[in-house]
Amino acid sequence: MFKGGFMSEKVAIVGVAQKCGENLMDSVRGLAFEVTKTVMDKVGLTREELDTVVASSSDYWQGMGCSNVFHFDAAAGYLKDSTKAEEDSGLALAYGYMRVRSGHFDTCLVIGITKCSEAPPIATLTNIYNDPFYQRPIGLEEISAAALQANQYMSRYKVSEEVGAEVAVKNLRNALFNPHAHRKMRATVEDVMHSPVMAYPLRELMCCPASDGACALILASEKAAKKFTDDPIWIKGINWRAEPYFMGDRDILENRALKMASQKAYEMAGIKNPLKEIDVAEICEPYAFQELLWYEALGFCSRGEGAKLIKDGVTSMDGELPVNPSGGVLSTNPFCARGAIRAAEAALQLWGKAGERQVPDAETALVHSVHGLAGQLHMVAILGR
Amino acid sequence: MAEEGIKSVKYGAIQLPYRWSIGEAGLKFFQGMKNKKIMGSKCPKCGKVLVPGRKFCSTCFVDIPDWVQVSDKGTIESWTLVTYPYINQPANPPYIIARIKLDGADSSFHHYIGEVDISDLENVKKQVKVGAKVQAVWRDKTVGDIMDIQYFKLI
Amino acid sequence: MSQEEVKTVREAEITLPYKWTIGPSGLRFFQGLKEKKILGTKCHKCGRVLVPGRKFCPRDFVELFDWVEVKDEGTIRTYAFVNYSFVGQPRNPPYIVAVIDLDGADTGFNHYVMGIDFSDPEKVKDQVKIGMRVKAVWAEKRVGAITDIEYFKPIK
Amino acid sequence: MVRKVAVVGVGQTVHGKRREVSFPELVHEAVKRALDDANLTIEEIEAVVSGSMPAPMEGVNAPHLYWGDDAAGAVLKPNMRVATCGTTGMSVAQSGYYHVASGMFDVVLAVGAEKQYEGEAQGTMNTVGDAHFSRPFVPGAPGVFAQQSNEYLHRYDVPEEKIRLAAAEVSVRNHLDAFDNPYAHIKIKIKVDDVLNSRIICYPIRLLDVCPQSDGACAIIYASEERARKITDTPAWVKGVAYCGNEYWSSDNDSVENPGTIEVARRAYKMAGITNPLKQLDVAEVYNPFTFQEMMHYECFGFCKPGEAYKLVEEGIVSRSGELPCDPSGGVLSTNPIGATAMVRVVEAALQVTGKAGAHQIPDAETAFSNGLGGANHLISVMILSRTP
Repeated sequence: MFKGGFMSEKVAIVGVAQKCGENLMDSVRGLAFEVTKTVMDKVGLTREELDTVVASSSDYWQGMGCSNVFHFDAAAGYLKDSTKAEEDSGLALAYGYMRVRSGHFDTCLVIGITKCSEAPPIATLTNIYNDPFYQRPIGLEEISAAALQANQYMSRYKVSEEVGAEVAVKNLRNALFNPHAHRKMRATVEDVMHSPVMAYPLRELMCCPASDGACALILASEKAAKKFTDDPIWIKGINWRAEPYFMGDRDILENRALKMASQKAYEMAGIKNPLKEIDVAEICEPYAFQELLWYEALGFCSRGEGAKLIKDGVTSMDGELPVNPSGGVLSTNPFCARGAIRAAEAALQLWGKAGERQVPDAETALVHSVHGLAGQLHMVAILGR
Repeated sequence: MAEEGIKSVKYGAIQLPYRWSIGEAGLKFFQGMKNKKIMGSKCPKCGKVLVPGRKFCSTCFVDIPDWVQVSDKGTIESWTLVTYPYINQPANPPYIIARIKLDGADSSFHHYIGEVDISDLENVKKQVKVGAKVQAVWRDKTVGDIMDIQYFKLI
Repeated sequence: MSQEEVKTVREAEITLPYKWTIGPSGLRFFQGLKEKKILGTKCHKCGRVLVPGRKFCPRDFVELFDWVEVKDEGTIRTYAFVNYSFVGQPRNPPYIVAVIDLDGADTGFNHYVMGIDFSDPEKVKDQVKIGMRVKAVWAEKRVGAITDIEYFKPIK
Repeated sequence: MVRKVAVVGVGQTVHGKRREVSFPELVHEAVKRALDDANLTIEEIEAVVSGSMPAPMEGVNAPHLYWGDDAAGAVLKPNMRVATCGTTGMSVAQSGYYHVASGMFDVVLAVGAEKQYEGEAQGTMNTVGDAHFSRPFVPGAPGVFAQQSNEYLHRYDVPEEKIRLAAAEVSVRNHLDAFDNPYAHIKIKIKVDDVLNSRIICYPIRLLDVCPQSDGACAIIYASEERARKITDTPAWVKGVAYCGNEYWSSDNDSVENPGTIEVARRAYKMAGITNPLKQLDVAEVYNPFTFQEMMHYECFGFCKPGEAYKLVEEGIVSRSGELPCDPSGGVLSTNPIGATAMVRVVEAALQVTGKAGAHQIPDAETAFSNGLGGANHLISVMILSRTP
């Protein structure tokens, strides 16, 4: 509620909680309560002290119209200014950030939630991302669109299929050290290459699973943050951008929206050389080759050189810029929750509380989330201590 | 208190009918399709020919009055062989979807590739290549629909 | 080239299957229905008995453990006489949906009220009154679903 | 202090059956009008927010990817979808406000749209209830709001007939006022008896108590104080913003003296410095999908005491010539493109305080109230605009 406060240039993450799995036993409502209660108890925030809630879920993924009605009071929203940013909790983070920054609210709960186990397949629900006339009948959906993107990438930059497999190997192995991860394994490039072809060149292990999960974050203004923690994680930069709708209108290898979003976020955070200045990145890579494309658009390397980063181990756990120590979306994909999970994982890294997946001495982290065919709407945030 | 006999999940469906308007640009484009022409619109600002043709340029945000016909031949920019099934799939797998740069267009067009032996991936890779030329195969009886083109074939 | 040649409106029906998880508290409630019991949960903070029984109190934001049985009788708080149809309607109109204050519960319970003469829509309101007492009519064969109560009927 | 934000441009389409345009084309129409109104180009828009009714209404998942990017001018810009049922238009409007209030952006576009003739509104509303407990008992919006209306009719020591008559007057007034609004959908001259004798849709709601289904889109451009003063001589300043949710189990709450509805107005008034709404507000665009809702809103919003809304109607206080004219646009009762509907309330409020409401202008309106309502009475929202900052 309106506190008559002052704009707060600085907004912090003061607490995170998540719960993910293949098939969680509780309802969306029960799950929302569980992660919300957990994060509030961890932070020591009562419902009375909470000012606003931004939830991210989706009517189609949940099988309910106005999906947030079902879970907003489970996310502590009763008689609160409780709103929604649909489809990607990365955008809920962005909206929550703006709400706190405006000075209207001191504390904000951001929650992302989806139980893919309850919903039709990802391809079914992303085929209807399309207009009914032009792209839908042609069978474009998230997987086939990512496959077209991957094949064009392979062709233009003379990259082999195995490079995509290496991304999967890295992330699925990282997931072994993340207790929240859904799909985890010590796989080899050969294992990935022997998994069934889904949409050439993408094979099963290069495509995200369908997971259940929820993730909650508590944001606080500079003034309020001090009440809850000595160690706030600051949102130093944030931006989000959309590509045009028609896939044919875009250069799906350039990903200008992501490039622009990251440049703006870097500018806010004062980052000039992302590869050097960022210590750890949690990015949203539902399809293996997208991780390479995102490296390039995020400015970790030049165009066409994403493959080199993965081959040289630059983005491995012991590399210069570890990407997705959590295992990323290739290991865990509760659709609308994945943006918030990236932010939670990045915050844990900066707190030094990431357990076995900890990157030593991480001071600055990058958070990325995306949804839409071939990466249509990207969000980038820079977190720091 | 035993919980046998109670299903822990409820199976159900959302089943709803729709009546979508194709709109002014859609009408022009699909009239073209009915006459076996692929129509694009040329943005007066950026000069790009966008296919399918539309009422406004989404980047420049200006109305597009000029419509131009583009070729039904083009070049494959990328392709994929889809092998997995899913609910409400518009075609039966396996099938090939391609990203095609039609001659005369500045945007890419997506459609199926047909007349290829798709029983074996390696075989497909030999036949379908990025850079290959393709041409639309039209239905005999066109109605003004995206599927008036059955698929594109390699030429 | 006339416009009529091309369909300007495209029609389709989309059917999407879901499997919604009931969750532990829902399971417990439906187990109750199977045994002809309506179960609520009592909040140890505000003291309200919430029906259907549930995992948490949204106001006090505490987890609830205290399950209590409420009566299958109550008072009509309000109702609507549904006399129109729509796609996806759960039952054929006409019918009545009501909010019922069950004896022993602090929240309203949503269900049908039937056993009313619907032949003249204008006379329905003379038969069903706010404040009227109603009782659950249980299904013979119960499976642990909200429809284990077929409807509520007016009682003296 | 918090940052001052103003509405500097508004646009809406003619609402009604808009078969001739596709969804993106309809949206584009409203956005162009807003840009023209503010005399801005799309390059000057820094970010976009869009929303519509629950996506199952459209048959398109995540429709911001489809029409929210291209048609709303969000290509390569920040864009997000905020969709909260009937409050969508207001949630989008408020999100646009917070975009600017945050200091991150100076000029932001908010867009709400719906093509109700393309989908099934009540079939979609039914899915707002969960499948286990509620869905069998959610008979679309009329069913939900009929229960609320029925409770209202019997709550106070006022003869049912008096309230029923006043509700009929509300219908007559809104449908008549719509004639003076060039964008309105249903414009009909009816008498009180016509309402009272119309078919029972969902007792106590009759056919003429119910809003129509419309196709339509609506857009608002917000600007920071500095930019607003350069863009227009007539900014409409955002003075009060509030949003409130009740519990999911709607029967846990009093649906008549509804805690969320009362609280949301209280907060908006507090921010706007309003202590006596009837005196200090010059016009109100209340969200009135059903006649009784308009009256319950008067009470929860403090225009009168509980149970006395019928007096406001009887005495003409809420008529165009009255002390607090309500819905001079014809309201939701005449025009209802759901995802845009609540935003149309804000737009109408902006038109009134800037003196641009044309034939339905309330003379010298300085401060205007607008609100939205969504879900099964789950979500309520308010925005107050003023001619002075």
